[in-house]
Amino acid sequence: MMGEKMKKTTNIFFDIMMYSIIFLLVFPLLNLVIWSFAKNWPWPYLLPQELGLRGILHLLGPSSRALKNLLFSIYLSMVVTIITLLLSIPAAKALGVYKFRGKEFFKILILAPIIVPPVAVALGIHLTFIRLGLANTFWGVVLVHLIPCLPYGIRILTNVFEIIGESMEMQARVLGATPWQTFTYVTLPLIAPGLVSAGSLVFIVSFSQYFLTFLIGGGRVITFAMMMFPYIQSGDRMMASVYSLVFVAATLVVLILMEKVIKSYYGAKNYFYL
Amino acid sequence: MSEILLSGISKDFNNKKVLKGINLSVQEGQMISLLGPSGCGKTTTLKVIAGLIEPDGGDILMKGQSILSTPIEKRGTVIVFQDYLLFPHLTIRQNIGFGLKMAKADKNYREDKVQEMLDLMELKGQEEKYPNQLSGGQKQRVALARALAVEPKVLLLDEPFSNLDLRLRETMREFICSLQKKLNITTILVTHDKEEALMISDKIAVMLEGEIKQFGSPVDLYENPVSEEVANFFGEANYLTGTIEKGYFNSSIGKFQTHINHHSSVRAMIRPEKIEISSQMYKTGIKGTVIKKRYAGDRVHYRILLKDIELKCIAATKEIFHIGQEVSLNINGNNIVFYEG
Amino acid sequence: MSEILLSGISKDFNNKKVLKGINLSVQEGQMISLLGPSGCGKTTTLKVIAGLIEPDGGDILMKGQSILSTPIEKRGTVIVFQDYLLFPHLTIRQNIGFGLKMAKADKNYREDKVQEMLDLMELKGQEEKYPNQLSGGQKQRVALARALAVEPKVLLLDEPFSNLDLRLRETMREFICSLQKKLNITTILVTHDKEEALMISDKIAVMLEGEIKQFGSPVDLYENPVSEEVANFFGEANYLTGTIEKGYFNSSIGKFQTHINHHSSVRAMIRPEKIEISSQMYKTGIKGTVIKKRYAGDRVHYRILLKDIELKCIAATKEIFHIGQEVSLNINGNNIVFYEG
Amino acid sequence: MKKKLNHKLKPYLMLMPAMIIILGIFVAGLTLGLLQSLGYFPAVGLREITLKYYKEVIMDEGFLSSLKFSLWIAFMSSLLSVVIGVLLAYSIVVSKYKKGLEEIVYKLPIIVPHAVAALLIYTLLSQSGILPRFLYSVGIIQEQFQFPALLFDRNGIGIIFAYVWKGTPFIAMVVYTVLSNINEKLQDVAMNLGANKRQVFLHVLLPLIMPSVLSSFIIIFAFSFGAFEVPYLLGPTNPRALPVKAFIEYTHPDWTNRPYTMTINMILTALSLLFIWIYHKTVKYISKYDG
Amino acid sequence: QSNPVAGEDVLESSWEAILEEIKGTEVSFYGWGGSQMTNDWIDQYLAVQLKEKYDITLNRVPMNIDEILNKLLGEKQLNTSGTIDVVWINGENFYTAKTNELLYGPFVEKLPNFEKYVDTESIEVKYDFGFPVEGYEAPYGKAQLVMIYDKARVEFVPRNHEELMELIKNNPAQFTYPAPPDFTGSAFVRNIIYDIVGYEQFVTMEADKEIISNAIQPAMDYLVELKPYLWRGGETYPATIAQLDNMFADQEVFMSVSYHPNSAGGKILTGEFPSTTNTFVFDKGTIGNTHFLAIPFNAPNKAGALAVIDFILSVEAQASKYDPKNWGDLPVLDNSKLNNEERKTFDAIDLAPGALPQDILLNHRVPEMPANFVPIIEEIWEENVLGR
Ligand SMILES: Nc1ncnc2c1ncn2[C@@H]1O[C@H](COP(=O)(O)OP(=O)(O)OP(=O)(O)O)[C@@H](O)[C@H]1O
Ligand SMILES: Nc1ncnc2c1ncn2[C@@H]1O[C@H](COP(=O)(O)OP(=O)(O)OP(=O)(O)O)[C@@H](O)[C@H]1O
Ligand SMILES: NCCCCNCCCN
Ligand SMILES: [Mg+2]
Ligand SMILES: [Mg+2]
Repeated sequence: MMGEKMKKTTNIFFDIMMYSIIFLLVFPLLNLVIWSFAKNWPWPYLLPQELGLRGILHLLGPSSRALKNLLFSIYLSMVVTIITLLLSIPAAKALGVYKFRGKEFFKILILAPIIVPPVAVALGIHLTFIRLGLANTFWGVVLVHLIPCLPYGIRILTNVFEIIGESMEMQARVLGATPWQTFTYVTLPLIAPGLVSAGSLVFIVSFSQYFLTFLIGGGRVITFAMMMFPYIQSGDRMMASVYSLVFVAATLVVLILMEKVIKSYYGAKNYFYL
Repeated sequence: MSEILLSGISKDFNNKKVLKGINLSVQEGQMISLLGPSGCGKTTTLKVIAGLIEPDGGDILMKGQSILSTPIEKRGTVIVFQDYLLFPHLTIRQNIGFGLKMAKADKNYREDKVQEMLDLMELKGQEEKYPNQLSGGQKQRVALARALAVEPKVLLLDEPFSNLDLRLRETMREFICSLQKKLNITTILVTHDKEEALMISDKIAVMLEGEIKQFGSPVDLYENPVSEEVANFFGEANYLTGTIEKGYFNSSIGKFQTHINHHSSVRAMIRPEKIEISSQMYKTGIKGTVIKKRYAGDRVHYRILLKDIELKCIAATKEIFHIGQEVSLNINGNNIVFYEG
Repeated sequence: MSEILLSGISKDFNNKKVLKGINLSVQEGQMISLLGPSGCGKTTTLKVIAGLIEPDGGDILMKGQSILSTPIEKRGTVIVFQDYLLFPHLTIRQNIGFGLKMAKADKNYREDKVQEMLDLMELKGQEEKYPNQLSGGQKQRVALARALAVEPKVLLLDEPFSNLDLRLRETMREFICSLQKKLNITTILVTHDKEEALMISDKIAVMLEGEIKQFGSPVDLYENPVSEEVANFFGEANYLTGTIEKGYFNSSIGKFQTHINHHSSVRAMIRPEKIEISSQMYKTGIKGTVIKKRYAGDRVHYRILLKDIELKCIAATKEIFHIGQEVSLNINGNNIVFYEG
Repeated sequence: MKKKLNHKLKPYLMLMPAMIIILGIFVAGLTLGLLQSLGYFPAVGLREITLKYYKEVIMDEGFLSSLKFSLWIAFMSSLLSVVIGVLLAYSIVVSKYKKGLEEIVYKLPIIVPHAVAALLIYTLLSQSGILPRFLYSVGIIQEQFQFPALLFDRNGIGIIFAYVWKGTPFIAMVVYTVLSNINEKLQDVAMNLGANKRQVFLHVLLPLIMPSVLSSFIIIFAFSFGAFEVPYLLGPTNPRALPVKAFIEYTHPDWTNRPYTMTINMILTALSLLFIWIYHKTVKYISKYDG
Repeated sequence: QSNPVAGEDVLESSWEAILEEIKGTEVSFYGWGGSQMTNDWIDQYLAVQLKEKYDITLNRVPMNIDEILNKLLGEKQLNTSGTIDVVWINGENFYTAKTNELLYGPFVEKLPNFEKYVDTESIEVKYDFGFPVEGYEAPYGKAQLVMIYDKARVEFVPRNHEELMELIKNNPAQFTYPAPPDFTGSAFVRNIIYDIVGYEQFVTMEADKEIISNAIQPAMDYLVELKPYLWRGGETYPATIAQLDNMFADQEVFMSVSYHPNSAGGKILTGEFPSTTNTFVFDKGTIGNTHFLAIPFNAPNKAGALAVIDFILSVEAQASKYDPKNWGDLPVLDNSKLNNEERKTFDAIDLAPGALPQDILLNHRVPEMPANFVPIIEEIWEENVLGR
């Protein structure tokens, strides 16, 4: 939000900049749409010479099970997102609000799953999950997805908690709210915009996992990403594009819904934390 | 048994002592004012009582029981914060009803109560606004309303009227006093308005640099401040040095009768409004010249130059003196407070 | 030419008129106070002058030039905000130096200036703290210091002393007055402290519900409020109804001589402190009984019951009356203000 | 005093659930990876703890150029993403037009997996991509090879493009969340004190969003320093980015080769930690002397 | 089934009993899932047939072989039951799996169709990349390296490496090959080696870097000489065959390589490649290999796996698979073991556009090198060709 005055006098420079950047970000995706239907597109043509429906027919065909897996993947990633957020909120609050020994250490440790390439930990994680009896199970996959998701959830919410601090929660407690009531009536609404960002990102990270899903799902849990990646690797641009397009569109729908739900529940406003 | 007893509460911030062993005992249903210069630790004291800040030392008893380990929301103490802390995501109505909602109060009761508060706080028409759409005084009233709505056992008010105009301040003050008496709410009020404190408190505590320097009745505090510091804090004052001999205080400006008998050299404090000014030259009067004058509506502040000393005086507007005018001052020895020189 | 001229400024929020055509003219170097009840539009007016809110109608001239399209940062008007709005990411030192840094002032000058402000505002020892580590009054002083450091042409103060104790308030007030005179800063001060306004302003504007109702000298405003509303706002008042005939005001409690001659039925306003109370029963006095009494340190507030009417009176503490005591009241007809009945 | 202890423990308790997962599972996995890098991998018959893999990897002549290459890619792409992302977030916030679509569409690249991003960059910027086709169609180039070789080149331009494309909206989203929650009144105050728009941005907004910017910089830096997909698909055969080297070793069918993968990964991890640490220190140092 | 090795006794049961036992069960088929045609063949033909014939539900899981092997390794370490029944495998990966005892078997002799149709003594069935199969995997299909070119842009078809060099020198920057260790790129390099120094010496050669290095030096020199005439001057190579195929499709290069003789035809059909695409092999032949199906040591449904693999070895399955409209994968059945009827089934299948007939391919087919030579050669390539 910007002061009324400021907005008015802002020159069009920023509008031009915004639209140029957005154009550069969105334009490549147009390519994805074209490639989804491009049967034949040799140099030097700007548009395909021949269109085809091979990709979309395969994807929609019942034998590919793509749509069924898509729904399942959305469900799986939603579960992961919710659990990640539930674990991230207290951790982020601790990192964002309190002072304690080792805070910097924890902040970096949280990043470990982003820093360390997954293959370095794959075997160890796999063995752990087999021991826990979680290998090849739905909940095993959920649990293993938490690993790459938590850093995003925690880091983003930490930023939010650093901004809002604790005073509003204290005020609620003083008015007789129990810690739980404080959480639901004050904390959640205040961090709602941050929850939308963190939730979106966590969903995306989970939804695009394939390595860990292979490893722990063992083929018993098949996600959309697992079906998509072989096509990306094999360079079949039409298949890769069709899958990616559906992947992006489905994610977008989920994210918009998620934002709508969170905001309709907690009010659609930004609050001045600062 | 006192409702609230602070014993030896201390608190450091960044190794700087902010509270240095606060002792305070408030009886049930009393209205106590806490006065002190900016930064002396008033807000911190309130926060300690409410449980928002954990003291480094000392204990807080409520009805004889230590509440140090009682969770904030179980203490039954409600603060109205100096900076309001209204919930930005809730409307005014929801803000005021928050505490009752948390207590799972009956919905009808809650709505009635909120409505009552809106009326009393003259907030009608604002109920559906969000806090950032309110004026300063309106926010302050919402904060007050939100606290009062839960009818707490102990009410901690941190300069709750500072942004209100005179009339509203009067109204709010009256309302809180009557509510406080009716529900027997123990109240601690932090205020910078000396008059307010004197007028509505059962007792007043003066805090200086993290310590309670005097705790007593309004008259006590105003008329007999235990130290110059307290006296200074409590309003403007004139100081004279001199000696007391045989029931008389001798100073450069004259000799005044007192109750005090022991012989000593002292500093004498005289409040500006205890000095009578007159244009008639009484023979007992002390002669002086008006050198400064400030109109304050219902009274006038003067500076009067005596031989070698300047005195602050405050007088009603019945007779107005002009700068340069020769006046006669009259000081009643009983109105002089003495401190060891 | 006036430094600032508001002409017909209006502003709506959510289709509710908040400013209804404000006209105000402030001369260069003047100190103007803006008084009015909470929510009447004072802050909004200051923000309009500073350019933070764009008015829906009307014009603002500075030295005769419209500044409506002048960017905020070029107006040379600095506000001290009611809610401080200190920069949370900057230390106190950095907060105070912010404006000078923006103006790319010489670094040595900046450092000296900040140090000077820290000293004047009694903020030594706080300079490396962040705003959330300060007490309410300290924050307020930082906000003041931050504004004063840039030595603005026009200073807009929104209740800048509300959280300060008496002594500090006095000091700050003195300091601002002297700075203002020295640098010839045009100042508009929003305050709820009537006495403050009366004592330090060149002129006072009283604002009610988005309109300036009276704009005049302190004496003017206190002694001759143009309407009951203004009178009410400006302090406590007693009202009597009656008629004026042949230079006399006749009311239920007596007959008072006035300058006014025309025959009319009127409402008469008498300030509580303009009523003299005495235990001696003058023959010209009006008899009454003390029914309420509130000690306020340097004076006492009384309610006196006459035959059928209750009057508020304020008296010095020289003689204290007790509840139930029969007293005699004396009212000088010249102290009565009349409004059309 | 019991309460005091609880108070001290509170942040740790709040961190615990997340930490159990990260420490319990992740670090357990990492330990095994570390052991493997030291040559202990009994499952395939390697039991001798040795530093020889580290020696070999570090002594490898390509190692240094791979490291430099990885570092360059990660640093440049993160830096560009941060700059463009912050500008984007800011310009959305100050844009006078109605928001809605703009607020959503810029996030799209975040959704796109990195491998797909690489594919898209390929179809755009390869010498037979959309851009050269466009240039050809307007007559600026006559042959494919006249279009500069942006992909598979030693400067990693294609890789950087792909990472910037992915990273910019990520930064913008995080920053936008914070930026749109900054009390606009603080900007009013700043302008009131004489700050122009640029100064408001530099001295008020930027410092306020800085914690978020810094932490998202770290995220994308660490990510692009350690991920193999994009440099694998868009990078040159020589030098290969470190993660690509690790990946190629990983796919080596002979499992007694596994320690090489693990060694490269451990070095990657250690370096990443080192850079993050240096970065933290630098930022602290800079912000301290920001008079 | 807590003991993953349970079901060992499946091999003791009669085939009838096995077929009875598997009714209504599920069989999980793991393998590379990057080809839409292959996937569709499994999903739309194989799964449907198996359901009809045996009441088996076939569950195809697209998973790369590295991941499959890593998964099995993890499971092996703790000796737990698995999820994979059939795995698509060959070459080095088979070598790894077998040496690490990740496979179940020997089982091939249990399969009626194996005995009936497959030449059990052929090198290509007994050896996989020079490594003895010993009944731990059954053949699935055959592959052979072919060179792909665009008739419209290539003036003559090279018959050997020398002509290839000439063609490339005449048309600089129009040719490249995927950098080893890409599977196809690596095979291309081996094929060049064969074309220059012959393949026979490697059958008995020791897997020693120096020895191999000496043996293949002429081939390395050849590749170095070729380098400046390659796409981007040999500065860089495509990382994957997928990229090379796309470059060919975009006409950035005029040739590609494939280990699947019918894949170019398939891509012409899908429109990815221009219709002027054609394939050729060198006169001295190109490398061929067989891809196999194996059963993991801890397969939960070993009986089902046997039935599935057996069905895949049937004439109808192999013929369906050979049909370029379905997949175009070369059959593994021994022509001489087929009856007329069965032979006709194969003959009736139309060749894919641009594809070489089966007999030409078989006549120009040389065996793969031993699996453990592959990484050594890749290393040598990297040092000698790439690093220069
Ligand atoms: N953003 C806004 N949206 C809607 N109403 C607003 C907004 N800002 C102010 N108002 C309303 O405008 C009126 C005037 O507000 P303003 O802040 O000017 O009052 P004020 O005179 O400064 O009062 P106070 O003494 O309480 O600070 C108030 O009724 C307030 O509720
Ligand atoms: N979080 C903190 N960190 C460091 N110092 C603090 C903190 N909170 C308060 N202080 C310091 O403690 C002292 C007491 O603060 P407190 O808020 O109690 O003062 P106060 O009496 O309420 O003053 P005021 O009348 O100005 O509101 C002040 O000097 C303040 O700067
Ligand atoms: N290079 C940008 C990395 C930012 C993280 N984005 C997460 C999305 C995962 N696909
Ligand atoms: Mg305070
Ligand atoms: Mg205001």
